[in-house]
Amino acid sequence: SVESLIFEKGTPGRRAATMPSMDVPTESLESLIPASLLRKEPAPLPEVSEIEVVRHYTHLSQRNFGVDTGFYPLGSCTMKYNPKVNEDMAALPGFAHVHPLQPARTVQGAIQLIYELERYLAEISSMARVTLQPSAGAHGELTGLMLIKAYHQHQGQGERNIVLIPDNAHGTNPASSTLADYKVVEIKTDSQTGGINIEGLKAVLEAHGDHVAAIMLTNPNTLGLFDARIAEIGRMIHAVGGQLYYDGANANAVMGITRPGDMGFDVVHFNLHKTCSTPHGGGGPGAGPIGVKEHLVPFLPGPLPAKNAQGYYWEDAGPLSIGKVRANLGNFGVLVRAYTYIRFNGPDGLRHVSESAILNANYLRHELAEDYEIAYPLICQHEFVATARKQKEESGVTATDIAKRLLDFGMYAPTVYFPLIVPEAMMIEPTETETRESLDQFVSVMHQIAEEARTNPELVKTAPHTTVVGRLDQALAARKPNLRWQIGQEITH
Amino acid sequence: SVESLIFEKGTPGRRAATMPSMDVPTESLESLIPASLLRKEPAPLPEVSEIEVVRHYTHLSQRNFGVDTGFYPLGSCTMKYNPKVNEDMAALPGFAHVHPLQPARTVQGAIQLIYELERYLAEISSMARVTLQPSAGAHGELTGLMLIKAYHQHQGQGERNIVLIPDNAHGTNPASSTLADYKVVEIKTDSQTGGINIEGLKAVLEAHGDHVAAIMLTNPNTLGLFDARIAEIGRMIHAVGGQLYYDGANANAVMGITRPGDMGFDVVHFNLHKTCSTPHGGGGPGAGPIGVKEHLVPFLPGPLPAKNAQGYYWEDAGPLSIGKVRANLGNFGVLVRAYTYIRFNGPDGLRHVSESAILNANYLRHELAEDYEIAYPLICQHEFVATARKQKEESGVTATDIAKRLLDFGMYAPTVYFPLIVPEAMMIEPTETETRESLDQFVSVMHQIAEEARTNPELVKTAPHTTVVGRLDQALAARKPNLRWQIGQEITH
Amino acid sequence: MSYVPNTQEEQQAMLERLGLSSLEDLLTPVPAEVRLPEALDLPSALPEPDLKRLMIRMAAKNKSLDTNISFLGAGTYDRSIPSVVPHLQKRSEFVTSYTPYQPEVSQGMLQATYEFQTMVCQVTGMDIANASLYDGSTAVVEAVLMALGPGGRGEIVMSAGVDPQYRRVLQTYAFSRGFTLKEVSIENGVTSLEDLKASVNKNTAAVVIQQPNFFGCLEDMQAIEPIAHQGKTLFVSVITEPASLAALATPGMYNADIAVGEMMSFGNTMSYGGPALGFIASKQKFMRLLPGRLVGQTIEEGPSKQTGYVLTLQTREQHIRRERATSNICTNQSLLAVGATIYLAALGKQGFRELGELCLQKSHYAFRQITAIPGFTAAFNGPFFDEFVIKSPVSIQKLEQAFEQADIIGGYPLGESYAGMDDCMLFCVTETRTKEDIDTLVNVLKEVQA
Amino acid sequence: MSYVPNTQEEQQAMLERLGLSSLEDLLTPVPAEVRLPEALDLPSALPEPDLKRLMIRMAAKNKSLDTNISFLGAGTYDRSIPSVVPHLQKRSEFVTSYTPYQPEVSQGMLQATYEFQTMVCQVTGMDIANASLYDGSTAVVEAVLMALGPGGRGEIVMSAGVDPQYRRVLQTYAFSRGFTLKEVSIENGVTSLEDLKASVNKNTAAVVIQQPNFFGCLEDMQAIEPIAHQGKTLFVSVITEPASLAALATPGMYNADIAVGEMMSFGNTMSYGGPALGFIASKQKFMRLLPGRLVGQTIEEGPSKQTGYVLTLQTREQHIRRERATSNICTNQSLLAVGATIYLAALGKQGFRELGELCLQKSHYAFRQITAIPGFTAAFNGPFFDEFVIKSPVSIQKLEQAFEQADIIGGYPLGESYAGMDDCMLFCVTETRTKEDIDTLVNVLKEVQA
Repeated sequence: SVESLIFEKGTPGRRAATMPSMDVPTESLESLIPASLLRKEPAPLPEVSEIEVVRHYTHLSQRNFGVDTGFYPLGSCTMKYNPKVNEDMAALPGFAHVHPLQPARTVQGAIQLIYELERYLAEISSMARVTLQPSAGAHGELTGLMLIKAYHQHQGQGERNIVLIPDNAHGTNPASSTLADYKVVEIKTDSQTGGINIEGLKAVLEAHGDHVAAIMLTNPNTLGLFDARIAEIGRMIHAVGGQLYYDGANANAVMGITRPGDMGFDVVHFNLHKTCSTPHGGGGPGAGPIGVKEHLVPFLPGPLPAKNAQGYYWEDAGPLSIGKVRANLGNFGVLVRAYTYIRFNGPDGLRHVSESAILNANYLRHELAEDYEIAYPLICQHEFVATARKQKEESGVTATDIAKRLLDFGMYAPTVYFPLIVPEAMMIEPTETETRESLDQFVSVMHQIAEEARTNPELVKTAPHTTVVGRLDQALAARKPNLRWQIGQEITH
Repeated sequence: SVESLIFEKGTPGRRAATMPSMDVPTESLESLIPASLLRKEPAPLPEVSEIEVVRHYTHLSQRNFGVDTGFYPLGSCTMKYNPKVNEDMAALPGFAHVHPLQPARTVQGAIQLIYELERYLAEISSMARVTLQPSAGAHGELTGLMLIKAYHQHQGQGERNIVLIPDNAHGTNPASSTLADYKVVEIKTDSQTGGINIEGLKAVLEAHGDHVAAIMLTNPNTLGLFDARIAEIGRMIHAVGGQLYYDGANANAVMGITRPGDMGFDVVHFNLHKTCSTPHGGGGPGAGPIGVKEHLVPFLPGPLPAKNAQGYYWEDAGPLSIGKVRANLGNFGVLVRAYTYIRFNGPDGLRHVSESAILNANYLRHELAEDYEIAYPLICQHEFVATARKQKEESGVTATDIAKRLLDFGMYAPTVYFPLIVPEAMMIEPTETETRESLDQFVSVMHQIAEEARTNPELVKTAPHTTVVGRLDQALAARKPNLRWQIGQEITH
Repeated sequence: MSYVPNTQEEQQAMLERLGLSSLEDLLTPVPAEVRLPEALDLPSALPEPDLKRLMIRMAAKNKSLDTNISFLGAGTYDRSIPSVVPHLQKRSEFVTSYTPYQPEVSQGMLQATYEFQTMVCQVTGMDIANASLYDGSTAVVEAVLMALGPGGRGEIVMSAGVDPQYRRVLQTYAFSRGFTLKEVSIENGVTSLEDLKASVNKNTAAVVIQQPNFFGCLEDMQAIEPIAHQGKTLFVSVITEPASLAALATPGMYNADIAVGEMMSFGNTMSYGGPALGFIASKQKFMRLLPGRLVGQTIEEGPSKQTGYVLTLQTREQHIRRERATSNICTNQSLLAVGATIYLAALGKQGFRELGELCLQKSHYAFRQITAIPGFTAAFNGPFFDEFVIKSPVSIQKLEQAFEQADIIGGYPLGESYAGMDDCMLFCVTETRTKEDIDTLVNVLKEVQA
Repeated sequence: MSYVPNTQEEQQAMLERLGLSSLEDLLTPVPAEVRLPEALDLPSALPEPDLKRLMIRMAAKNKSLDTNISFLGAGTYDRSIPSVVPHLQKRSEFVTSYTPYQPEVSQGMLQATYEFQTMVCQVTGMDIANASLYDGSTAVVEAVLMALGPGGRGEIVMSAGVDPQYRRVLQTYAFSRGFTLKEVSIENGVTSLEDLKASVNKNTAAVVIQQPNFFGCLEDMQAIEPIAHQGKTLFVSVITEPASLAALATPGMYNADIAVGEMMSFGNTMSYGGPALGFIASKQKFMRLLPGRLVGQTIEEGPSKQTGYVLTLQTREQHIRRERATSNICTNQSLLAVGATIYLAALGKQGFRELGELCLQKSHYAFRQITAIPGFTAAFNGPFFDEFVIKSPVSIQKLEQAFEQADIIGGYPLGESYAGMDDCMLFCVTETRTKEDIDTLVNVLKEVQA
């Protein structure tokens, strides 16, 4: 079924919202602004009534799947339950209706929250200080690389222009490196351990050691495996003068168990929408705070929150600061949710989160192993990578087909074809907030799909069958991009 | 598909909500309360986690159809759009978080709202005063009848024990009359005009005139027809000493056009959830204020809002008052919504509501007439009664079948088999908030169903086909009532 | 302004389809003699933003419990509501639907109501329950009407410990329905067993006792039950503070025939007292006498026989039986019942038990602290749940002034409803009050006294 | 406390399936040398009700615009948001979903984003737009990077009238990316055309001008455009106050190549400045250079060929192209884009026009009233939209004290960002300010002066 666009609804003259009354004496528009600076025609926005707006976006919501709808095992995205209390706290007028440029004495509660959250994140990651300014994980990565660049330059090591990145890393890592004007050198994965191939790393360091600015790692990595040699790797990088950057996307596995700072990392970013369960909002907003060790603190973007006898205030950055990475102070609404989450859980609760996330992942890994090849059949952390290699070989059923078939059972799909180094990858992250029953149901559906792949592969290859639309023509979308509605454009029902 | 019950989910030991901390020194339970007064076992409530609660009730909501979902032409129920701003106003802490027994000086805003709303409703209905105490329309009816009873008794006419009710009246009218200890005498509908059969009324009045306490009418009536002889009827009833009660369920047709008080009525109830668009909540809450002419004011339930130089206060009822009809002051949360609605619309807006409701109803009546027999093919007011008589005769397709088939097209059904005097009745009330497009879509679906009834009646008789469950066994439900879940009870998937 | 979507042009086009030329043409059935000649005398329309501003200011004139500490109960209770409850209850599919006449597209509301009926049974210990009633007071009325039967005549014996507002409401119905109401006196805060024995006779249709009663005191329901059950009399238990069911013996345990009361505080806001959430539960044998709506479980007619939910036993209802219905109830309190259902699911077995303990412990701490202040004494010495009566050495008016200055909403002044209790205040301490709140109250009382 | 549903017993049973005996057994891959030996040093867990109490108190320490009258803009705007917007935007199916990788079950988010892209085009007059960027400042960065191209070298010419925070952010990126930033000076509140002419040369990749600029003044974009378009330079228009697009000539009209800016105020709360809603729109020809996500319309593969929406042109994106991506953006601001979409749908063509008029008329009324007070003068004499700079005869500090006492949040003190403007304040008057609000401000200013 198709829901027509809001632009195709309504008729000229209809309207929904009423505007505030014009309660001041008015003057003619032309007397206020020269005609040449004025818009000639009103923006051609929709002309719809309130009930049409309500039904339209209610229908769109009904055509969307969220964590509240069902199981969402999207690997590396940590689609855990988003507590409703966090939403209520972010909506409090004292948090939601304050302006970022208000004098500090009128926003003491807001600065206090940021001040305390910084300290909590520093403790969780074992870092000296944390900036809450970056807007998302990738923005944090870039900020972290800028800090590293500023640090090296200040050390007189401006020639360091290489960032080392494992072949299984998140795509943002190399993209952020490029944006920070670094050259990316890929490090291979060890096919036995799933960790860094130490020999390969050694070779790279021998060849380029004095040009290495940093290595970007996530640990556990995107295979869901904890690299046990992390301390050794850290020492190797530090030995050649490089910095260690921790991609926090997988931090849901480590809270209270191990800390990036203790592993040897110099910089870490958080994905608060993942680890601290601020909702993903269909693709954002997130927040990507950056924690750093003491030697990088002078380079942090400013201002940073501070406190004295008079109360909380913003302290301007010093002369070595890289400067601001966005306007204002960060995604405060997201930070309120993260603060609430940390205070609700406390230290024991956060550790229990990570342990339970690990247990749920291992349980699924164990229960799925009969039907699907597991990329690395080892104890995993918060996620693991299963594959459709067997299915593809036997019946041509691919990871995509399995993903689509899952949708028919009211479940979202794993992340597929990632990490790139695993053919037919299905990266599965159940998170700690799933019940055993929902895990068992997933196992049973995956078992059924494996059966179908054997006995009726067409059923799987043509899935989904129960969704509002079937598989969509991605090639057409890219070949003849249609990125906006235009008057006269027709849609096919 | 079936959603299992909340009782069938979870496992022992699971929990969702956390309770406030026990921050006071405690003593043993037995030292506070004798053991014989204590509960022996905890209530066997569900043991479920927060994510299970969220997904369960989210799923239940997805299995429910509301006005926000689509067209809801349920006759006599006025399923118009429920403005979101009304919800926000009712949720303001100053309205939502006040206790009904707070001293008047601490709730000045609340009493002011009630005071002003009373005056607005009095103006809309042309009544002297209005009590906002009754909780729903039927509760208002009963209150109104109690007022009439107290009035007659005070007049020394305690022997008046009959209430006259048209055969097309809402079922609550006779039920309320019984509850008020009145005998019901039915008045026939005039088959030409759809109004009261005046000759029949005359005969009843001649036979029982001095025992008539009141007549209960709705005008326009449940056929959607305005009884043009209402003034005459009023004079006839008043002449024998009876009172006129106006059932306000259909008041969405009259705002700013005509007023019950001006038609001759002595008592009127409002259904704020209908006329003033406070949402129906799946069956409530509503609110059923009662307006009365001057001579009935002394009998109103108390307290009533009043105002003096010090501010607003509650005035106790006088000695003739019937007393309270419920605890506290009425469904205040509903009243806030109604107040907001009236202030938003203003006098012109309210009249436009009624006129537009009438237009939409007549438009549908006109467009459906080709396919369906209309019970009274006259200009209607806010609703009208179509029938499936033709379809039943030709192919055995009934009003129920048509109602069920409509569900397949994402529309709710009309009220069927009511009023009782029209065989195969389908009572249709589109309300003013439907767009022409949604009316046209309904017409087109009804046309298609009429076609199907001719060409493929089985399709209609076995509808619905696309809903989460098919037709349910009502007979079984009544024969072997299962009104609650018990441990061990199984459900069929 | 209005929420009418169609423009004037569209309305004109629709009129043309009808062969008419103006909206006025549709009003011809309304004769001139009853037409309103001018516009309604109401304030002009306000755009949404202006209206919000006005309403926000009006709401701000009320002292809300967000900024004041309340010790007021007396039938309406401020409860800690988990955030999940309103998030789910306010889903528009619930809010904007009506009575589920078409079950195939109303399974959500029907199933939630079936769960509500079950939970009412689980917390009261009764066999069956209905889908809701207006409020606690009208629930008492409905219980009494069940006991009286179709004739509606007879005598009702009711304790003076029942909420005074409830008694006033029952009095109103007694007048219009023609039954008699006999009140049983209070002794040391509880129903006098002697007076009760003396009041019950062969004309008694029901004995109505509130637990805890209006003074917060616990009635000895086990001792009352055999007295109430003389002859064909029904024993009706009234519960205004539903949290008490978490700790106290249930109506089911003390063999009540009908349990009624108020559950608004389970998941719903106080909203100045309404909408409320009346409940009624009974023994199985009264099933066909129960007023209001009932939801039942059944299966599909078709071959797949899936489970589903429907409104059932509708032959008791007004829209079928008209003047022979068991009650006149149509619209009830469905959305509040959904709120209570989600609330009880969220608390669950363990949280609900804790609710009872918190109310008990916090109120008893407050009781000990207040009665330790010289001059403030307990009016009664029996056990209580979360409300208790304190005799004040200073006037209640003076107390209220001190409370107002301290942003405290004090207890209920009993002098308003009971003769001879002008120096008594009914304090309520639920799970929402912290030790800090209680200590603040105690300090204010100490200062007033000083 | 945590939101983990499974009980200890269940976890034990799951461990047994794995052949393990404790959770600790799952941590064996983490070597002892990096293990945290004790618990994290964080405050203990708080139950939800206690936590709410704490948070409500913390929030109450902020002076919110619910209880204060604000004249503060400077890049962040307090807007009147119709009630429908949050009701729909906060539907949990939107809130709890992620980037729509599986379009078949994500049509809602995809279609809403496609509608957002269209609306951005409709209000800016540009050809195409993306699905959102972090905020206005990073949107400027992305525009500049588009102009610089893959090499990332070159010179950017930017007016000093661009928001000082945005300029600071661009400076940060300039350092790390290695491009040069040249600032153009201000003359009577607007970009100096002479200086601009002098600044643009063959190395200039882009000219960046804000409209209205940070002082609220309107730039003569028609005069700037030919200067900006010398050689292969791109003309980038920055809009921080999106309501201005309702009244002013659009970037499309004055031939901008890229329009970027901030749309947070369209349907979303200020939330102390974030999350914000950056947008980017451009001419068609830059389609494959646009950063971030794009949603496109397509049809089903199968025979029914229904219309649907997908993420498209993903070959520009990091998760496919890694180090060769057009940007590193992954998570963006989708939910805010949904809010803006619903907001613009609710205002519609007519409401949006009125928004522009209200801001214009109200700000000009305030301007006339303030400049009529002896001593308070306009800093510049050109046209403005809804912000203007006033020179104060008394110190800004004294003004701020007076405002605080009157529960007013005053304008932005320009001395913080511009040398020589210590006596200047930037006032903002949007549609949310009433005549009463403005008159209150004027009275405070009169009293300060007296």
